[in-house]
Amino acid sequence: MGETPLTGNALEVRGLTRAFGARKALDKVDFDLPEGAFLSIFGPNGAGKTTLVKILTTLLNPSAGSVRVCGLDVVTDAVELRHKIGLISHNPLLYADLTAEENLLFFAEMYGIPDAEERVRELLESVELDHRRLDLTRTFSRGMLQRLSIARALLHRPDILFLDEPYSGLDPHAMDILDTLIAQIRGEHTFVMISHDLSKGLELCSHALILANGKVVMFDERDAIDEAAFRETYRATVGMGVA
Amino acid sequence: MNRTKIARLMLALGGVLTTAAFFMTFFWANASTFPDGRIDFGQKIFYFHVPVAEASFLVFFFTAFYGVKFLMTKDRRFDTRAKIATEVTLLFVLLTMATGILWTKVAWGVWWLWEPRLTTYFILTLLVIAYFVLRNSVEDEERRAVYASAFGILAFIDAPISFFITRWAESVHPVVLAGGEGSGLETPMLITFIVAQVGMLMLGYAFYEMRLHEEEIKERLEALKVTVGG
Amino acid sequence: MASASWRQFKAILRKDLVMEMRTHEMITSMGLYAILTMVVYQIALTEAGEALDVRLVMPGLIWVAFIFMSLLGLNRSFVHEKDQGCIDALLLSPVDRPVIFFAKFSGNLLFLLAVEVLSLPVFAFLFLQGREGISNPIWLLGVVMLAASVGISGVGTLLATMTVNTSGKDILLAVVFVPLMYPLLRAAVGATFAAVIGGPGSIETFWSWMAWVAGFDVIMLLVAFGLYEFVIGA
Amino acid sequence: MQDIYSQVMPQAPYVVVAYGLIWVGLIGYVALVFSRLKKIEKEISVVESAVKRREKSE
Repeated sequence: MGETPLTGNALEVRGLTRAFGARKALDKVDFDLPEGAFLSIFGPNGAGKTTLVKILTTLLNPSAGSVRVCGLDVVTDAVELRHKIGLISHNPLLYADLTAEENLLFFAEMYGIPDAEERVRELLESVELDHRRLDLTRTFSRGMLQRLSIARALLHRPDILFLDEPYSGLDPHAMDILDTLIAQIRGEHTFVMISHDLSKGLELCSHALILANGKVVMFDERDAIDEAAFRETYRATVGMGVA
Repeated sequence: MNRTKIARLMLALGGVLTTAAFFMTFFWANASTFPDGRIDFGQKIFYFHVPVAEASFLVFFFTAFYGVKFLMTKDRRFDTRAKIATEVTLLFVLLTMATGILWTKVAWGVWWLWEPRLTTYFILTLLVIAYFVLRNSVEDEERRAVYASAFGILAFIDAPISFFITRWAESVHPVVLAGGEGSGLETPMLITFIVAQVGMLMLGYAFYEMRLHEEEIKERLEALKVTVGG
Repeated sequence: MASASWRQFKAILRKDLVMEMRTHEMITSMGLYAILTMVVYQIALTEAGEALDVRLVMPGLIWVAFIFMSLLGLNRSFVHEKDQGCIDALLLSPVDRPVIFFAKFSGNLLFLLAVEVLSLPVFAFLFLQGREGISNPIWLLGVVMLAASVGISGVGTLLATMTVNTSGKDILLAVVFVPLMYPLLRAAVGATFAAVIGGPGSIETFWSWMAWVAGFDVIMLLVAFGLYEFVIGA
Repeated sequence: MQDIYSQVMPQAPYVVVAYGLIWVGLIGYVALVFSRLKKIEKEISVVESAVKRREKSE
C-alpha cells in the first residue's frame, strides 16, 4: 500500500522502557514483527498492554529505547507515521452528534484523503451501513458503531491496524460481523491486537506475546506455540501482582 | 559536604539570622515616626513582612522554572521540585498575608483594603492554592505532573504583576525599597531588614532541601516496595 | 504542510459548529445562564432603587456574567471530545497539536462572542431604560468584548483541556481559571467603564486599559499555545 | 517614657501577633517536616532490612 522502506519488519521494538519515577509501565521490551503478521498481545490488567499500543501509535513517547513502526521512528517521524496506522478500539472514537457520513468525512479531512466522498461511500457500503449514513451515530447500536469505527480506521488505507480489545461489549452477532470484516482485510494489513480472550486471540494470530509487569514473558510464532503450555504461562502471569 | 548537611547548616544559620533580626528590630533599629512625631511602632512588622513576601516571589519562580524543566525532560524529579517549591511558596504567602493584614489594620485602620498590591497578592494566594487543588484532582501521576507544570508557569505570570503593581498603578501600598523621594531607610533599619531578608531566604532554601530530602526518601521507599513486590 | 493544517483547522471548527447547531448545548446553557444572572442582579440591586446609577456598576456586572458564562461553555467544549474517546482519534490523525488548539479556541471564541452580543442588548433593555445611555461610541464596547474574549477563550481552552481529565472538573475549572483571569478582567472592566461613563479623557483611559488587555492577550496566548502540545498529549 | 508607652501600646498587640504568627508558622513547618522525616526514615529502614533478609534467604 504505502511506500514503506522494505525492512521486512512492521514493528521493531528495542529496549523499550516507559517509566515515571520508580514505576515502570514497560521494562526493556524487545521484539520484531514481520509485515503482514497478526500479533496478539495478552496480559493481566496493568501489564502495560495499553501503554505499549499507545507508544506504537505515537500517542505516548518512550522513556528509553527505540521503536520503529513500518520503518518509521515513533518519535521523530510521528506525523508521517500517523498516515500509516489505524486504530480500532473498544471505544468507538466517533462523534455521537454527527451522522455516520459526517464522521467519516471529518476524519477524511484530517487525513487529507483525495476524493473523500467517493471513499466514504465505498467504505460505508463495505461495512453495510450505507442505508444509515444520514443518521446520527448516537442512534446506532454497539455493533453498528463498531462497524463504523472499522470504516474510520480504514479510511486512509493504513499499513498497520491496531485493535484494542475490539470484541469487548459486542453481542455474538456483531462479533461474527467483526470476524468477517477482519478476515476480508487480513491479507492487506499487519495487525496488532490487545485481547483478554485467549481463545479468540490465539485463533486469529500469527504471533503471540504475553506481557506482565511491563516485561515480555513470552513472544513466539503461533505455530511454535503449544496451546496448553501457553495457557499455563498466561494463567501464571495473572497471579503476578499488579505493580 | 552533601546537600543534606548544607541544608541543616542553612537552617541553623537562617534561624540565627532571623532571630538576630528579630532582636535588632526591637532593640536597635531606629523607631520610625509619623510626620507629626509620634512613634510608628506598627512599622516593626515591616522587617519580617517584606522579607517573607520577597522570598515568596523568589521561591514561586522555581515553581515555573522546574515546571519548564519538567515539560522539557519529563523527568519526575523536576515535578517533585516544582511541587516542593510551591509548597514553600504557600507557607510564605500565608505568612505574608497574615502579617500584611495586621499591618494594614495598624497603618490604615482597616483589616483589608482592595488596593492593587493587596488584591494581586490575594490573587497570587488563590493561584498557589489552586495549584494544589489541581494536583489533587488528577489521578494519573504523569498527567498530574504535566498539568501542574503548565499551571505553575501560567500562574507565575501573575507574580511579577503583583510585584511591580505598586510601581505601575496608583497604590497606597508603600514602596520602601524602590528609591525615589521620601523612601529609603536609615542604616540600622536597612541592616536589620537585610539580615532578616537573608535569613528568610536561607530558611526558604533549607525548607526546600528538607522537603526534597523527604520526597527522595519516599521515592526510594516506593522503588524498594516495587522490587520487593515484584 | 501549511495548507494541510488550514484544511484540518477548518474541519475541526466546522465539526464543532455543526454539532453545536444540532444540539444547541453551549449556546442555550450560556444564554440561559446570562438571563438568570440578570434576574439575580435585579434582586441584588433592587433595594438600592433609583438612588443607584446602574451605569456605575454595569461594566462590572456584565463581566461577571460573561466570565461565569464562559466557564459553562468551556466546560462543555471538551466533553464530546472525551465522551467516546474521540480525542484519541483526533490525536492519532496526522495533525499538528497547535492546529487543534487554534480550532478549539476559535470555536469557543465564536460561541462566547455570540452569547455576549445577544445578552448585551437584553441587559441594556432591562437595566438602562430611562437612564442615560452609553456615553462614548458603542463600537468601543465591541472592541473590549472582542479583545477580552480572545484572552478568555485562549487560556480557557488550555485549562478546559486539562480539567476535562480531572475529577470534579466543573468546579476545578473555576478554581484555576478565575484567578488567572484577574488581570484581564480588571482591565476589561476598566475599559468598559471608560466607554460607558465617558467624560473628558475617557477615551485615553479606555485605550490605556485596552493596552493591558492586549498585552495580557499576547502573553497568555503565546504561553497557552506553547503549553498546549504538552497538555493535550498527557 | 510614659509618653512613648502611650504611643506604642495601642499598636503593640498587632505587632506581637504578627511576630507570633511568623514564628509559629516557621517553627511549626520545620517541626512538621522533621517529624515526617523521622517516621519515613524508620519505615525505610524496616523495608530495607526486609529486603536484605530476603536476599540472604534466596
